[in-house]
Amino acid sequence: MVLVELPEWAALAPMLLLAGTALALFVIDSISPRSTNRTILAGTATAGSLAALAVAVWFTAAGVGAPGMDGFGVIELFDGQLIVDQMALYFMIVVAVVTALVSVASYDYMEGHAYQAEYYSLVMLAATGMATMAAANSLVTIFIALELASLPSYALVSILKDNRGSVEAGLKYFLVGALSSAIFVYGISLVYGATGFLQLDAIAVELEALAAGDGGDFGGLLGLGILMLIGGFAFKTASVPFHFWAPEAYEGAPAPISAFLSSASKAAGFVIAFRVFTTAFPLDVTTELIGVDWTVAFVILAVVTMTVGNFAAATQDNVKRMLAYSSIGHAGYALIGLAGLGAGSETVMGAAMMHLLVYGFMNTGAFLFVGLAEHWGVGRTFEDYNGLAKQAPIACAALAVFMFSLAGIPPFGGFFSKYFLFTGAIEAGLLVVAAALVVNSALSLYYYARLVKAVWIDDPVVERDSLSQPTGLYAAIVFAAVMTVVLLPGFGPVVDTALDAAAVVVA
Amino acid sequence: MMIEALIGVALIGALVTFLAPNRIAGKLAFAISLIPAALSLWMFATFDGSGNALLGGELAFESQAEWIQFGAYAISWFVGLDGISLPLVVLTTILVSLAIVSSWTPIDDRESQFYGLVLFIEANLIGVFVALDFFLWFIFWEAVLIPMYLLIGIWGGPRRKYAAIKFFVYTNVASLLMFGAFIALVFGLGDAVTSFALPEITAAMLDGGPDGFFGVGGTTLMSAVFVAMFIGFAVKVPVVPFHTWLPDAHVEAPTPASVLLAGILLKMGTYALLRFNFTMFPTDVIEPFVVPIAVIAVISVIYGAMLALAQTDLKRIVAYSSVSSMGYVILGLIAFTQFGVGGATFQMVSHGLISGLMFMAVGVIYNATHTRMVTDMSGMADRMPVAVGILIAGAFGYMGLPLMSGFAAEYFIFFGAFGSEFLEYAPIFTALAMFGIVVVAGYLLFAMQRAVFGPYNLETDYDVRRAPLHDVAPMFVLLGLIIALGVAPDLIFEMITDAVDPILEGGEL
Amino acid sequence: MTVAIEYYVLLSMALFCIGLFGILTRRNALMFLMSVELMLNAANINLIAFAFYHGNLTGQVFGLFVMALAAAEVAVGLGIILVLYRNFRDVDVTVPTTMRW
Amino acid sequence: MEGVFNYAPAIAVFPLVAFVVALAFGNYLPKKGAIPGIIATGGSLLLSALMLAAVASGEVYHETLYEWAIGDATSATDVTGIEFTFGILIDPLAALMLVIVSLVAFLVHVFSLGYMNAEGETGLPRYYAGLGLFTFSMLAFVYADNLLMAFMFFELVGLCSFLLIGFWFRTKSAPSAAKKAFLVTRFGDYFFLVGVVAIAATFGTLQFAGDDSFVAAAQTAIDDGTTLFGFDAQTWVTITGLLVLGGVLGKSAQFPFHTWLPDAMEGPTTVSALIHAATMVAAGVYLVARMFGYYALSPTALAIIAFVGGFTALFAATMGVVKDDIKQVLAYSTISQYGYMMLGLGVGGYVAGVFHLMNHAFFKALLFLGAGSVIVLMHHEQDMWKMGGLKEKAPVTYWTFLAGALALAGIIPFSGFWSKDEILYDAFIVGLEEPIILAAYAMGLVAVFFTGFYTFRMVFLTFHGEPRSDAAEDPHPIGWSIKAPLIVLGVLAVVAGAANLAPVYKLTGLEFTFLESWLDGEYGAIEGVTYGAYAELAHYDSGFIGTEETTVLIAAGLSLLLAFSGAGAAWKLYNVPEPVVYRDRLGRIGDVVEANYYQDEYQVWLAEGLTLPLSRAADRFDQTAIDGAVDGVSTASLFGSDRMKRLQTGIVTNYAALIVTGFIVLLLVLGYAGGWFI
Repeated sequence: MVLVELPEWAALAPMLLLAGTALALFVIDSISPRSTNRTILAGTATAGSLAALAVAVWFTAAGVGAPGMDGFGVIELFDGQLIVDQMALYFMIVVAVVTALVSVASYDYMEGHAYQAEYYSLVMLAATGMATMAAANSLVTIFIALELASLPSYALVSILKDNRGSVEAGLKYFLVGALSSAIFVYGISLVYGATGFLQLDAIAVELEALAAGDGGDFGGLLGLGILMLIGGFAFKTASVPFHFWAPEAYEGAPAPISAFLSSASKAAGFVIAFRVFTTAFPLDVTTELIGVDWTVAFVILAVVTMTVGNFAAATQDNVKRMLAYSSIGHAGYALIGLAGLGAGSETVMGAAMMHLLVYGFMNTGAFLFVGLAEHWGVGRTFEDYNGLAKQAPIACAALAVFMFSLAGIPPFGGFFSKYFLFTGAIEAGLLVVAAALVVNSALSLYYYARLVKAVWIDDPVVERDSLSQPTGLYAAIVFAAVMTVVLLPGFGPVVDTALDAAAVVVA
Repeated sequence: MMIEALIGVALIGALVTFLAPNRIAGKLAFAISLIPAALSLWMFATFDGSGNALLGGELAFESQAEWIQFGAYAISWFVGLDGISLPLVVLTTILVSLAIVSSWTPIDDRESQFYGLVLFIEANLIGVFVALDFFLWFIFWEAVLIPMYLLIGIWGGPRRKYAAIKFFVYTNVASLLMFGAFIALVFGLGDAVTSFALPEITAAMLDGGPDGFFGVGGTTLMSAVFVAMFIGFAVKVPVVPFHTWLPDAHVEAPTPASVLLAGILLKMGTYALLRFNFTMFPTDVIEPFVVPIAVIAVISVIYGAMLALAQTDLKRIVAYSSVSSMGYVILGLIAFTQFGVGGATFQMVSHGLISGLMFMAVGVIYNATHTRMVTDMSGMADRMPVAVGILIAGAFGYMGLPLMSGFAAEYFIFFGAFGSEFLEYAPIFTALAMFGIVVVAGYLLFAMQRAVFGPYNLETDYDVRRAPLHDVAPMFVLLGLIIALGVAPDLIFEMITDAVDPILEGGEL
Repeated sequence: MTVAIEYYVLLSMALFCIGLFGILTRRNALMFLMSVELMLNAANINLIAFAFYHGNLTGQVFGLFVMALAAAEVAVGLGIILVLYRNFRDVDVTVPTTMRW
Repeated sequence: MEGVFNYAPAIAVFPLVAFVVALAFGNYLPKKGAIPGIIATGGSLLLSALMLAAVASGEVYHETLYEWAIGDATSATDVTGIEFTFGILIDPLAALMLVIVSLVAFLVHVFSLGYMNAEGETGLPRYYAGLGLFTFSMLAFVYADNLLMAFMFFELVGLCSFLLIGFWFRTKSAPSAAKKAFLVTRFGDYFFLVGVVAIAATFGTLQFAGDDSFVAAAQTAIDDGTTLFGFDAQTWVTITGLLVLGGVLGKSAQFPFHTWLPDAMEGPTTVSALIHAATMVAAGVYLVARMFGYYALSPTALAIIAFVGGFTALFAATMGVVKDDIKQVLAYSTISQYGYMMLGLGVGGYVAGVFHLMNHAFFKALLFLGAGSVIVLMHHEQDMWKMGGLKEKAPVTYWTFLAGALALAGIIPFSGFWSKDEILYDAFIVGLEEPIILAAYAMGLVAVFFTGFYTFRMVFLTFHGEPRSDAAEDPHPIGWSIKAPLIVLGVLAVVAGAANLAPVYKLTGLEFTFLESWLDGEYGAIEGVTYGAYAELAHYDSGFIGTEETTVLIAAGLSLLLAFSGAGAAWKLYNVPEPVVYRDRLGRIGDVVEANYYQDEYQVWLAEGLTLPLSRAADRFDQTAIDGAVDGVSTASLFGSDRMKRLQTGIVTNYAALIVTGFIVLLLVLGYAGGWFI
């Protein structure tokens, strides 16, 4: 295979492509400052993310990171600071897909805005950060990648500088983010204190040594450190109690950015959580050291998060805010992937990974629809959306697909991933979690159906002129919808990939 | 590949119609729907299956393909037909075609979307009846709800939004319960099964069942799952006290949606009860619940009929009467005899035809009068003799007039239930349930007397004319089918009993 | 003479708590930022102390990274506070409440 | 003659074809569907007559023609497998009834030409279609060879009755009457259907005749002392028999299901003649006769039949006395007469019951058609107080009507006398041993007086005296199509009694008992369904006063005496030029009778005063309690949601505080579990 001849660092190609695209955008910006040539800017960003996507898919298909006969093994770079395995590639795919969708959609959404080049380059930078998070294998790289993803995000959220909502959202996001990263870093320092290492594998080795020895004096310290790490992940994944930024940030940010944050950023948050907890803190030795099973924390978080998210979403009036809360709810679902690790089976984590992929399409699509509505200028509440289907049946059909898929109803992709989470929870013996999943799914039907009701069933409150059909937004939305549908019959490969990826990490 | 063609035509047709211009959507959808109808009739004619699909019977038009392997259990595309499902598939295709024709008059807004959804629902309904893999089945089962939700919500009556969301959430919650229970059951079976193929699961269930799960013993697990699934399906059927979504949904739904809702969607519930609860579970699991279920069945029959008696909205009357009729089906199923279960299946088809006819007839009257309240009109027979004539015929069919399919169905059920050894006090339960035939006559005749007879009067001041041909033609077709099945129930009853017999034998293992 | 590691940890924890206290009580965005800086530095104290304790340099290097990132964070933060002031004529973090519930 | 039975299905199919033709093409046909109807019923009559002749030549026909549904079901008597079939059973009883039905149907069709077509009614295709369908159903019912088939056509007959009573659907009263008729009979049919199901489930067969009939199976079960459904066989046969009897009481308008029949007079008079007098109402009684072997196994059931019959005979007759509407009088007399038949069958007088059934069919059809003729004469006026003096103006109507009246009143030697007397005689001799039968007999006997009274009250008020209205002064002319049927029936009313002159035989030994021989299978019959077989099964003790001859004389004398006194009383009161209303002299009793003993009131109360409020209460319960619970879940969830979202206060400092709180809670939980604080 061709790949054999490539140098090892080439395994990072998806990430590098994203970074390169960001730099290219800076170059374009410096050649032609204040450029508003949307075609070039959005085109570059899209091309870059698609290239990253293509490479990641190619690598996955070629077996990069897959152990065994056909694979090329897990590639470790820079002394294990970065790692490229199937999970890394999987999440790079998720990030790249979402980035591509967001870039395409922004073509129309950002029409007439200043600072377009900055916008796209910030998106690409954040994407780079997220891709790096997927590959990060040390607490150092994790923290840096996390910040690389976060800092552009803060700026992106508040990029509508004259929009009070956007600014307020940026502020809240930033403040909560700063607090969380402080807690996260402090957690890192404690873990470092307890073990003396920051590289994940090394931490695991040290922990095993400690457990085999007298156990060390730092049980509590380590425990607190782990808990603080969880806080950092919880922030990134918008899980309770670090979710408070999410409703406002998603509501206030430009819709494509909301899509970006709620899908890609969340996925990236999960990948580091998966990696850290599977690699650095093997369940048995950690339990021995800190006296408590860390999955308990995730069980609690999962249940509380999905409940808070779904309940709060049920009575929202603002569509974007409803989606924001639903995003919190979905974070709760994905947390099952960690909560269920106690059973020692990779399936539940694989299920969470699948969910994040499907979620990447359906949730991005949903937020992009909101973007479309903002583009049309129809308003933000459910009422404002009333009767949109009369003027834009295709987009609204896509929205219906997203909503039902988010609700986990067949025949859409969201059904399968949710089901796999459900079985995963049951297999892991987490009946409470499974029950909470069911109850929350039932509740979520109500508010998702409510949005479908608004666009399809209700009559418009005010008369509207005919609505435009912006190419970029439409293309992104329709593509996301098609993928959401196709992921039902075509779920087989996703299952295989995700399970393989999870198996490697968990093993 | 026949089944794939059946579903595929409907799905592609749905997409094509959705994108077609409103002007031609109705005719186009009808033309497309004729293809599955013809196909299914051809399948009916060439049907060569035998036995029960879940109990190792010879399947007709079987096809199977791997799909997803997750955890210990494979999910596959697995479809096939037996004597129970084929009549229901034919019912579906025919009723959909007729429902489309009956929509030409009332639907005058967003036609292409409407007909697209109708075809989409057809694809899924067929899927429900042909799927033999639990997952595949569940996907179709749930996918039915979405188009129906929209059909009710968009083209429905004044309270359509409430009705639609109630229907959607209520039935979905029930599905979740059922789904969760079934998954628990499969997990409880452990290594005994390797896939979600229903025949495999059935075999494992009858061959000892689950060992237990989460510290719950096998028998307890089965009982719990049985109850949970019963409730899940009971909502769909619906059975008292889970029926309250039905009248709302029916009343608000546009005529064709009501036709499909009553005609086929309710049958999904009873079909599932038959396929799951009464085929998979060994009799000793069912035994403790026999009398309670029979009580529920009798209550459904009588209480549903009483509720119908109190209504003045024609559609509401028919809606509650569906609750009542479905009670018979439950009684037939729980009787666990050839005539009971076979009659219940027969009743599914029969009630599909009759309630479809009734809703169409009520719809035609509504098209002309813009009211369904029996208090608002009288003497409609004067202005719409043909439509009213068919309404009366349908009403008598509903009452179980001999030589119409309703009688055959009810008679089979009563006969099967009366001599049931499985059900204690069977004669008493049967006799009580049979009293429904008096009440049904009561409320239908009261409504007829007020609405269609007497001196002509209409509160809504519309100019009532004879219904156009395409409004009454579908009803004639239905009436013909109803009479055909009433005169010659063996057209399908033979096929049904062939598939039912293994259940009764399997249950005696 | 070496100071026992526990004291460093206590110091850093105290610093952390002071920073946290600041976040909870201060309404001025700049004070908020400063408090975050305090918390980050608490982590830095830990890192350096433990680096010394464990005898490797990882912690110290990471401390440098943290400082750099803290600076970057402040830069972004200040930018946001600037637009905040432009929009709300105030740097009180409790003022922007247009979005809630 | 044997080949003739191959055409037996055509007897029923002809009218069915007429139904289809009338419905589909009636509007385009010259007489709007009458012609096909007449041809079809004529054909049926002809074929029925052939059947009669074939049976007379000693042949019978019992053939299963069509399998409706077959299946495996083990009956309580361990018969495996069951077949629900359509078959034809033509034995003496069925052949006789076929002729009666097709004859009356044919005559009514002809009569309709004058009554409906000539009067310019609209909707005639519907009318003729209804008649056709009715004739089809009734004929199929008559020669049904099993109980299920009988039930099915029994029900269809009810449907036709509904459709035809409600023929004038634009009025308020006709649809109401139609509904009532169907509902009340349906109520009876409910029991019937339970009975059918029970018998099928018990014996695994529903055949009327033959070795595999349920009658034979029941006898075997009783002989073997089998326990069926927790009862001994005898009791179970009684229970099932009584269940079937429910349908009989409904259709034959016996107490307490008689209330629909007077209302049914809202239909065209021809319909009343055909359906509500001569044939459909007879279906109930016919059914008892058809499965008499089964009832014969249960003395209890027979006694109940007899008592109900006797009671109804009297009960209805008293109500007939006070009616002013000519059709109402006839309606109550119909109820009363069917009471007699029930009485006859109940006391084991199988021949007497069937005999009266036959006679009644003729004379009551005659009376109704006569009444129809009168109504045409009177320009659709039905109140007898507005008639009078029609005797001279319409001699054909008068004389035929009079023949019918004499038969109805049971005046010797008209047909009604012979059959009614035979019934009373049979009841009398059994009653001498069985007190309860004696009571039934007594009621039947008293009813004779009332019968005579109301019959002649009707005759006198209608035809005698002075005309009391303009219409009566100047009656509408009537055509041949009305007169011809009247004449045919009039002749039959006079002579039909000759079929079975039982008293003559008993007194003189002259063999004038053709019907008894006929039913006893002397010409041809199926084993087990003959009078002789029944007589063996039903062991009633009978007694005589003195010798048999004296008993016959006493019985006949008594009934004749009462009939004459009734007629005489009517003569005295009403055969005057200007009769007056005597109602007021009856006082409270009159009010009660006038109100039909409040039978309608309590039944209406059952429907509208009890069931309807109950259903409304159920509806309210459904809306509030059950649906309320459903909505309550949703309300509670949304309330919870509303609380939940208040967490998000919008103030970022609160968020920080909440984050820290949440974090600390988590820390405490885990720390406590992990023992970090120790």
